[in-house]
Amino acid sequence: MIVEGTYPLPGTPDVIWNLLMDPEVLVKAMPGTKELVRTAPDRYEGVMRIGIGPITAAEFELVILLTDMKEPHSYAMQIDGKGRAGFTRGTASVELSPDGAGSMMHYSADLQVGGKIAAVGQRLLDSVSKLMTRQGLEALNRELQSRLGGAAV
Amino acid sequence: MKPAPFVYYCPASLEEALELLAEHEEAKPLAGGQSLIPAMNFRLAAPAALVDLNRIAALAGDTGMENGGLRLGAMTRHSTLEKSRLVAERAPLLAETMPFIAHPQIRSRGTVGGSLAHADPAAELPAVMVALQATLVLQSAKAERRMPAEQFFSGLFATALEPGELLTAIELPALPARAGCAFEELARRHGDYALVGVAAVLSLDSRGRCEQARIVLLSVGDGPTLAAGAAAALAGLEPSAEAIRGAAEHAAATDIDPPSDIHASAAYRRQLARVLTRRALIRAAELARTASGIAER
Amino acid sequence: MAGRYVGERVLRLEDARLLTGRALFVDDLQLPGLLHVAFLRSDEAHARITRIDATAARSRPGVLAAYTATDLGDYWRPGPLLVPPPPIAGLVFHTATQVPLARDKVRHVGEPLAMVVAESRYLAEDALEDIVVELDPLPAVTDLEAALLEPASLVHEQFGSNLAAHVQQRKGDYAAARAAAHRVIARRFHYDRGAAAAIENRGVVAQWDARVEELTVWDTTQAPIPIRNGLAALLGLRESQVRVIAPFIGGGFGPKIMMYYPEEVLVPWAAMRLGRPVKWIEDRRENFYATTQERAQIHDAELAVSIDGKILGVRDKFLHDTGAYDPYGLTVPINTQCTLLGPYVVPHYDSEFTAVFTNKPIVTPVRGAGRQHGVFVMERLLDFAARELGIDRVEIRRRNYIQPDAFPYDHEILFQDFRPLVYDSGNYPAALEKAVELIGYDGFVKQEQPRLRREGRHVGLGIVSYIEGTGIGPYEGARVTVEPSGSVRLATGVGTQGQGHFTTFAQIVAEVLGVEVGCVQVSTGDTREFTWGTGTFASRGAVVAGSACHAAALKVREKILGLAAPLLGVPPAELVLEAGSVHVRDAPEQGMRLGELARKANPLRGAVTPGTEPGLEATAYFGPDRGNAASGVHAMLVEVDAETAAVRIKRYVVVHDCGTIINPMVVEAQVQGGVAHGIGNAFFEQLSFDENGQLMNASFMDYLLPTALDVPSVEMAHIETPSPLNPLGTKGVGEAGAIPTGAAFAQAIEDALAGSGVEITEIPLSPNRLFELLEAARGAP
Amino acid sequence: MNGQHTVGVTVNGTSYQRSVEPRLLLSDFLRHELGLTGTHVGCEHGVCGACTVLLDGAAVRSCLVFAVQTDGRAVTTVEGLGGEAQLHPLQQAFHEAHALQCGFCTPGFLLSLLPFLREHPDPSEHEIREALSGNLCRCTGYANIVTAVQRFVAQSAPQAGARVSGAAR
Repeated sequence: MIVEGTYPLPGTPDVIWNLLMDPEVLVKAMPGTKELVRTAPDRYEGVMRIGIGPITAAEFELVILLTDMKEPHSYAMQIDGKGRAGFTRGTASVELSPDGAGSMMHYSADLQVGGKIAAVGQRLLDSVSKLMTRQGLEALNRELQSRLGGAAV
Repeated sequence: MKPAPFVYYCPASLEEALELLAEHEEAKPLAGGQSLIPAMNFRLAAPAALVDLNRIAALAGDTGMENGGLRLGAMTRHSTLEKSRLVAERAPLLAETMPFIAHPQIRSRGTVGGSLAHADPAAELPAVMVALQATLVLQSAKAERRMPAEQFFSGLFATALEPGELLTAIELPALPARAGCAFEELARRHGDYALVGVAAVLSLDSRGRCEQARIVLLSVGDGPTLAAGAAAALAGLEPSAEAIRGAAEHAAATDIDPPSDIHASAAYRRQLARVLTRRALIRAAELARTASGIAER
Repeated sequence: MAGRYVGERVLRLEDARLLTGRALFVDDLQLPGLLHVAFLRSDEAHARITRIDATAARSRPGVLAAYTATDLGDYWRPGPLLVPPPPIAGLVFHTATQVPLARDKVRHVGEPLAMVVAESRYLAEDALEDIVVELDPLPAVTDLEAALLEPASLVHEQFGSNLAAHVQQRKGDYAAARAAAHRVIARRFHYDRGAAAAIENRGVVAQWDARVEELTVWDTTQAPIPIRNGLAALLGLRESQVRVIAPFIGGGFGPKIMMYYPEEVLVPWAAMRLGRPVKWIEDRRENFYATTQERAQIHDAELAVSIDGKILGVRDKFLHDTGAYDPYGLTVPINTQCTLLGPYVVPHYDSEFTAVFTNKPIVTPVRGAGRQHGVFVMERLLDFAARELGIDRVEIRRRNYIQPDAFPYDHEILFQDFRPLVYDSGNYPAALEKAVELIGYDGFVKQEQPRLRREGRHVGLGIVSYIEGTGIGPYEGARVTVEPSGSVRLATGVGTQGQGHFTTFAQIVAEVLGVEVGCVQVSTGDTREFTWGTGTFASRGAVVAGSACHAAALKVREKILGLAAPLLGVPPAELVLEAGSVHVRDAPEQGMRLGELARKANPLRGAVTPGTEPGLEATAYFGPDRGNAASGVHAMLVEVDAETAAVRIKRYVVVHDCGTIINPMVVEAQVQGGVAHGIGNAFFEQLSFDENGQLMNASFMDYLLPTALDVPSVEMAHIETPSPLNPLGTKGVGEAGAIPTGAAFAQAIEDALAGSGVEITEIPLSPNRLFELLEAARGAP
Repeated sequence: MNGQHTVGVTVNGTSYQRSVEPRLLLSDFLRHELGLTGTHVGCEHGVCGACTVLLDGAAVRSCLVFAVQTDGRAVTTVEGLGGEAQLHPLQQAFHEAHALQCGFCTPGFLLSLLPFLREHPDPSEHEIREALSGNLCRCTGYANIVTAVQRFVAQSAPQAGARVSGAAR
């Protein structure tokens, strides 16, 4: 499952870069993630609970590894979520390019979904991934807005 | 495939049910259970508690309203609506749609309120309620609110319902004069989830031109999708084959952003939207014309 | 002879128990102290097991045990190779069989990791959530071509590749035939199958009685006797200590013949260890992973034809997905290889296949067992040849049939029973002409279709023929006993899954003994009742077990005549068996009830002539020299809505030849049910695996079985060309309906969309796929 | 153990009193608690129809109802239709039309058809097939089940008039 697109964010790349590294901010980009702890400079762990319609018991132990960091332009993520209802796994990449006073983020993710959610919820995976991406980006944008106190872009 | 344990409450009145839901925010309401229980058997859903609404007589039943409309209790079974003469007279679109919903054994338990609160993007009733401009009555222990169906659905399996709040009734306005309705759906097998479905309500002015067109598609996005472009394309025009073809083109090309799954690609869903919208509008237009005594164009 | 039964529409004796819900199915068993089982299964298709810990599960109230591979000790071992590869020159075969619980590595989604035994299935499933598992994922092997050419990983490292087997069978000299051909039609075909999806999932119940040291196992198996033998060996018991019962089974369709499933090995073991009866019932989601299934083959095939459409030769290279293990050998691909030849004269044939290990569930026969793939390739090649040569599609088949006087006909290659593929009998042209007449071929092609096309409607016709190898050995047995009450007891080893054996076997015995069919009481599938035999599969029940029943009944008949002659004072030749008694021909009053004779045959006093056996009982076995060949033609009319790509079947015709028919009502129902299964496989069902080996539709919401609105009532006609290979002349019919449906669908839809440029070389189809093919043919972007 | 609930339910005219966990499915309650194993389980997610029983006269999936929900109600299972000595006319029609093979799905078909035939005393073939489409069968291909229903309708046609008047429940 491929998800990609671009999204404008407030603040220049070098300002946003550090904020994106902050687990408090990153957690906003992952809807349903209860808490995210940075256990190493490039490693985060947390718990994500997906609650969409009938699916209320999909809880995942999340591990995120950051790789090939090119500050402040781009970095990649390895995402690994395991739970009773199945698993999600894959890679994501983030590129920041200056865009006026703010930045344009190009994001792309190639995620595999497996186990019960894939076997029974397949009909909804496309819609769920679109929804979570949209919710994640909007939440991230709001968080950055409030952090930067900047004018709404 | 056995469900996880849960605490079971079975209130006899709506008030008792609302108190329980306010008190236990982990509790989920149990209406017909025809979507919730499969998810629990798969253990994709494991609510800690269920508040069973099936013993609250006040929530069930369909009654005529003075304004010629129809009031449906949220716990009214699909099978009741399917056989109701009142529904056939006052909400023919609803009557026409019921046989498309799953199978008789599901319809004898499934409820209209449960289907709307569940808000599955491929479900028929959300689209029908938006097409008929229904008003939904929501109640919590503290207050009651009313809202148009269009506002009730807020995204994928998401509705305006707040924690501790229940959908208790659905009020359908009387159909405008010179109106015609039609429902079309394509599913792999009779009773399966629709690949695409269309609920259309068309009303004409005295000169046989389209006064209002409500065209709502299902299974083409996060929830019931009002095809505004298609409706606008028909406004003020006689619903001729050409006008309808244009409206259907709008519905398929601009009004929807359909998902893909193993049964239908986005491209195939657009094609179905185009064809089914046209077929629904043709039938709705015919019925509207006969309703207003205009000869077939 | 009074009361002829063979060939009659006798209503089924087993119906009353089934209709009232009294019939016992495995999950209906209630035993005191019964424990219940749930399995923890892998979510990953290919991964190393880095950690598995069931300690927490064991401490949950109501849980009695939680086993992982290490808890099995030396009881843990890979299962036996059930079907060794046939003796074909140059054959390569890598044996890799399933294990009770995965150890070190998981190789397909759903492979069992741990087994929990608890007071209820609910508690057992709760405890699965306590088990800690860490899997280190490996790249999944799912694409057949990539698995061989550039494998991202190996399903079984020890073989150094993902090749499971390579087999080549040749007849004549294809290269020469190709050189001499007027035209060579070459295509790539992709044929996929699906799950058997019997409405009853699998189940095993086991009870160890320590006092008498006997193990009783109830199992949804199609072969109770080999299950008994295997379990006795595995558990270190004598075969006489193990009793396996296949009670009423809710449909088999192939996968319930596979053995030894992990659950079949573990449930009896757990029952013996815990000293309490143990029950495991597979749920529907498990059935999509834990029960074997059939899947895709990719064929690159060529047909060399003369200018008048005669087949000069066929070359076929195909890949076969065998899944994570291959305990069932090469039955499916060999069936494909042989059945492709169909009812046609193919002077030169070169068929080569490679079976490939993938990280998907195990593939073993499902109704049709690989025959579908072969029939599809040949019938499609003939359709393309007919179009390119401008020959009518019925005519090109007519010209290539093996003629009725050419039997036995040797195709000079080996069949799945390791015997040469030799057709025993058949009348292929007769079946074709009958189908042409029933479907109204000429009128449709010449008048009706042109008229419909002018009205803008897309109606198409498909007509295809097929062979079904049935009735293979090794053998079956039966014991017939006339009891003093006059009722007749018949016991045989095969299990039954709804094929009407209780009635058809009773018809055979009742006719030989001249008794009412209703008083023949049949027992099947209970190793204590009958201890020798193989099982019900490959459409062999009626042929092999039926013939054994017939042989045993004839022996009892001889005993009756031998005993009654001196008592009635006439030579045996003047006696007849009629209406439950033996009497002098044309003198019913000069006779004796069979029950009374049975009593006399077991005297309490006096002496018997030395060497006479007591009672009116005999046992007999039947093992055919080789399988026989049923055949037939399917024809169908479909209408395609070109806008929505929805397809509706207007008519379906089957002309079938399964030799002597024991009960036409049962045969017709088998064909109707087979066609429904074929329609499901051709247009509704598909196991949708993604590239990571995840099954995306493991439920009946998205794995679509056809319903009463999707399956037309089949119009049927029978041709009876008796088989010389058994005394009854019968052939099998269980799978016939499901075999050519895909080929008929493809031809009919292509015919309906003639002019659109759509060419169909794949099954299954669906409206979505048809839409894509239509768009591609229109040159859409 | 979480709260047990008492269930007082009448099944095939006999009243039972049991204490059950709320999560116990009605299908499991009938089969393993009451030993009425004629109701079969094929999928437990409401599609195959093998588990269909009548709840207050309406056909329902017993795998999609909790046993606690049937307290004070009436359930009819296949065991309530007729004994082997005296089959229900619909069972007899199934027998005569060879409308079953393995028989696993048959109870679900019988219970689904009873309310349908009460409300449709003279159904067309399409109406019959639509009524049957909520039950899956892998053996028969449905043709003989349609014939069985038509045979039942024909045989009960004389009383159909009487049946209709009495059917307005």
